[in-house]
Amino acid sequence: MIILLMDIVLFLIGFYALVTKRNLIKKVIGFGIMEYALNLFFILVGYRVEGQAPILSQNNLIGDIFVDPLPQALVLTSIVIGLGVTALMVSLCIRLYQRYGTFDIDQIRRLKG
Amino acid sequence: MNAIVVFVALPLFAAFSLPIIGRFWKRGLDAVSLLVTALLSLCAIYFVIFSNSLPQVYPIGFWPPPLGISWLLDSLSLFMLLVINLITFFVSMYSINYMEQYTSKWRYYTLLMLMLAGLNGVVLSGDIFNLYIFLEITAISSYALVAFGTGAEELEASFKYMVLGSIASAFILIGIAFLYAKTSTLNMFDMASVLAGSPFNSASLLFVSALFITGFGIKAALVPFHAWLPDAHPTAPAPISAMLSGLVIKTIGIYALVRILFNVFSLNIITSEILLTLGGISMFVGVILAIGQWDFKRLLAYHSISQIGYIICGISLGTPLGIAGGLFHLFNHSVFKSLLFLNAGSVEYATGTRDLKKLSGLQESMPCTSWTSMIASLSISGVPPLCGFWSKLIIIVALFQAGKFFYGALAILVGIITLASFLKVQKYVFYREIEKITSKIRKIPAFMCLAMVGLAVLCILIGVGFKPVLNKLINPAAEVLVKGRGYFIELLNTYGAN
Amino acid sequence: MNGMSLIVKRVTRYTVGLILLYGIYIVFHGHLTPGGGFAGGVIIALSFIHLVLAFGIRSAKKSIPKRLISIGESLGGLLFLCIGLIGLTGGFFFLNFFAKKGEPFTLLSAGTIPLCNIAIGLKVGTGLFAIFMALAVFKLTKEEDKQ
Amino acid sequence: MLELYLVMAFMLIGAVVAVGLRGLLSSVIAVGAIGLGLCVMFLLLKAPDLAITQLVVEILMLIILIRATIGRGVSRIKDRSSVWVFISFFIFSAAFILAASMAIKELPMFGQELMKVSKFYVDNALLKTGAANIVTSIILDFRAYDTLGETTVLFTSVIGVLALMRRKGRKKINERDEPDS
Repeated sequence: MIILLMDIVLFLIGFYALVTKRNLIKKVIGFGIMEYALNLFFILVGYRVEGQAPILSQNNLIGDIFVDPLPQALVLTSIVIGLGVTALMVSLCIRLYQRYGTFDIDQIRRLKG
Repeated sequence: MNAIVVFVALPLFAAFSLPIIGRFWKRGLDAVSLLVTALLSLCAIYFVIFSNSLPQVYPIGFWPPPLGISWLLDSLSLFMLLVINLITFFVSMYSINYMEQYTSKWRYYTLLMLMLAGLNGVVLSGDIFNLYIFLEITAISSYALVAFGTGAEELEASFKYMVLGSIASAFILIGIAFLYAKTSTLNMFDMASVLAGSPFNSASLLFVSALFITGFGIKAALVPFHAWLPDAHPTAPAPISAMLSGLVIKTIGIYALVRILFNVFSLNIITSEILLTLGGISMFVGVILAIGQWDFKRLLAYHSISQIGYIICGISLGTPLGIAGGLFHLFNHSVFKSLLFLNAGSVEYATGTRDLKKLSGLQESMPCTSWTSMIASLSISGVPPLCGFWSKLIIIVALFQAGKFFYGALAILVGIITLASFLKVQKYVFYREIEKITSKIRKIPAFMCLAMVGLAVLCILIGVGFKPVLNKLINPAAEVLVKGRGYFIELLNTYGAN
Repeated sequence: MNGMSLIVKRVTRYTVGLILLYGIYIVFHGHLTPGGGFAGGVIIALSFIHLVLAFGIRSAKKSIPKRLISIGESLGGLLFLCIGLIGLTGGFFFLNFFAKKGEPFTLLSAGTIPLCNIAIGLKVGTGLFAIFMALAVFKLTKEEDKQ
Repeated sequence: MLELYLVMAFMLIGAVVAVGLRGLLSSVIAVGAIGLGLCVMFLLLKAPDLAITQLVVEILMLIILIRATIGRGVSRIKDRSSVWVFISFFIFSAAFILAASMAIKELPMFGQELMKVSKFYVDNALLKTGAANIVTSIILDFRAYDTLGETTVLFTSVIGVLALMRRKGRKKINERDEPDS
């Protein structure tokens, strides 16, 4: 319970950086922190006390308690999506820097409203 | 039944092979993408005409619903598939000539095909996490396509879109995490049957609904969350503006939201009221902001917000008539708003500007664009024989029938303002004659004309033959939403593992 | 960027092969041990990035054919999609179509899963390397513009 | 359990540092620290697959971010020190945490997952797919279609990055296309 709330606080820190920071790279960092918090949330949800890692071997066969493997599969996908979005974001930042010579969002505002 | 695979596999196949084809055979790019989209729209039409045993559930990898991912083909998803593939066909035809203005066309076509695959995947998916993944494919390809010209404004608009889009995705994903924690399943049918046991006003369900409304609301650009749309839609290349306004905000915004809220959560009084309010605000604010615009495409973008408001107002009523009106308007709006964006693209292609004050008297020099844009403008403002009229009429009647007189009156008022706004556009672009600028006007190539004429014909056809369209397409789709959660539970019992 | 010092270059010659081998190992043993196509693919990409960082972008551009990278990426995607489509012959999309799954806990088991891992590893490795090269090379051209 | 809280606290501190620091390079490195903390967290929560993936992805991210920052953004950018932004964000986050905690109360207790669908995976994965790693058997057999989507996402972002990094975006209509770099 407490640890889930701590994870949500981590999510909100990332959200804060993404929304309020003026520096483009800081926004990317905020997005990264949000992704971490989301991935962790899935895994925390799937955790079972005394559970084992969901990998079988000859001396660890069916019948023991395992942690939930499904959220792990989802998070694997989610990490990849986060990586893809971040790479695209960084490349946009580099292009914007090349056009405007700064990472400051306030100096980049050309479009109104 | 295996034929459904085509809707996702064919565009993906094209997307993966276009980078290779593009190296050896430049003109082949146009041919391949046109062929793929044409085939897909033929498939969609075939399914609409000959499908008699809907709904169908297709278990991928032969794992029945709660275990694996399953595709769901019912009247609603079939309807969305038809809209998506038809519009993409025309957009792809238009791109053949229009995208000659940009470098490296093969990347454009690859991203377009990926976007198409994403849209089809969202519509077909019966699994909530899978829906999220395909939503991300669509979103990422649209971020890249908005910035395709790599000019300063395009990059800025794309960055803004990207920041808001990733916030939306994060909210949706955290909603999915909460749902998984609560139900321990990802399949939407199974989820509906688990959630049937808990009351609709339990804190977790309300929280998840709020997250989904915010997340999908940003994707659909409902008004408090609309900040990205007026930048992103106008700065993109014209065919992409048409895709974004015509399809993307509807599929990954409205369709996904409505599918989850109606069929998984089953609509309740709270979400219905919230959606109705958001729809009303979007309808009004969008059109008010559109009045003051002098940029052709920006004006159209604000009108998109307003028309999205109409659709949400209709659907959120939850009555069969309201939902049918909303879905019908969704179809019509896809057709005429794509057409309008293509018109704006042609005007920009021919004259090099989209400032309404600088344009004048193009009626003689661009007859094709002028006539098709006339038809589209009349449609969007709801002039009787054309398609926009019928759907707006149905929505307004449904609003009055449900006792929402304020929203009904608002819808009529917004319709009138829309008409005025488009009269302004027609007058400034095509019929005002202050000085002839014919010397610099570039001729519109054949494929662009063909695409615009095709969409205009579609506009008229839907308007004239609205009765069969309603009976064959819209009403069965609306029925799916009216049945609510019970429909998914029934599907689980029919196709489920045990 | 002209690459790093002689010591780094020399050490890189020995380590890069090991890293590449480790990535390939992770890809091939994805169905038995932790890891899999994605993690292995990233490691493969990292081994090439290691090479580029040590020897500099200019010499890397000469020795690594860029055309091969993007073709490899497309091929990885096509391979994975085709594995899904071959499942159709058994009646369903993405059917694990081998009737005999093989002896568990050995390399050749689990039907299509190792094949999928290889496809994903190929795709991820080439794709991420392409991203890195695009970002790094762009910086170089920009500096050239300035001069 | 205590170690979970400790690593979590480390990650929170890292996040505050990363967001709060002025210099770009130092906050990028702080993000790397959070990522490694997350990797340890995955190990503690019995997800070795994710730990490996997170580790290598983190390294790649750091390389990309450092390449993006180095030599750029030398001039410090001051943030809007508006009190209103801070207060409104504070209210928003208080409301969010309150709602989330009410929602979390209705979920199963931490560590007591329901395992409604996953029970089938755990019991039958080896039998039905032959893979010893259950996570792999899920991503490549039970939910292989998800993985197709995942690779497509990566493909999309690769093509997107390549498209954004073109030297020239627009051209004249009859001009020759630049050769693919």
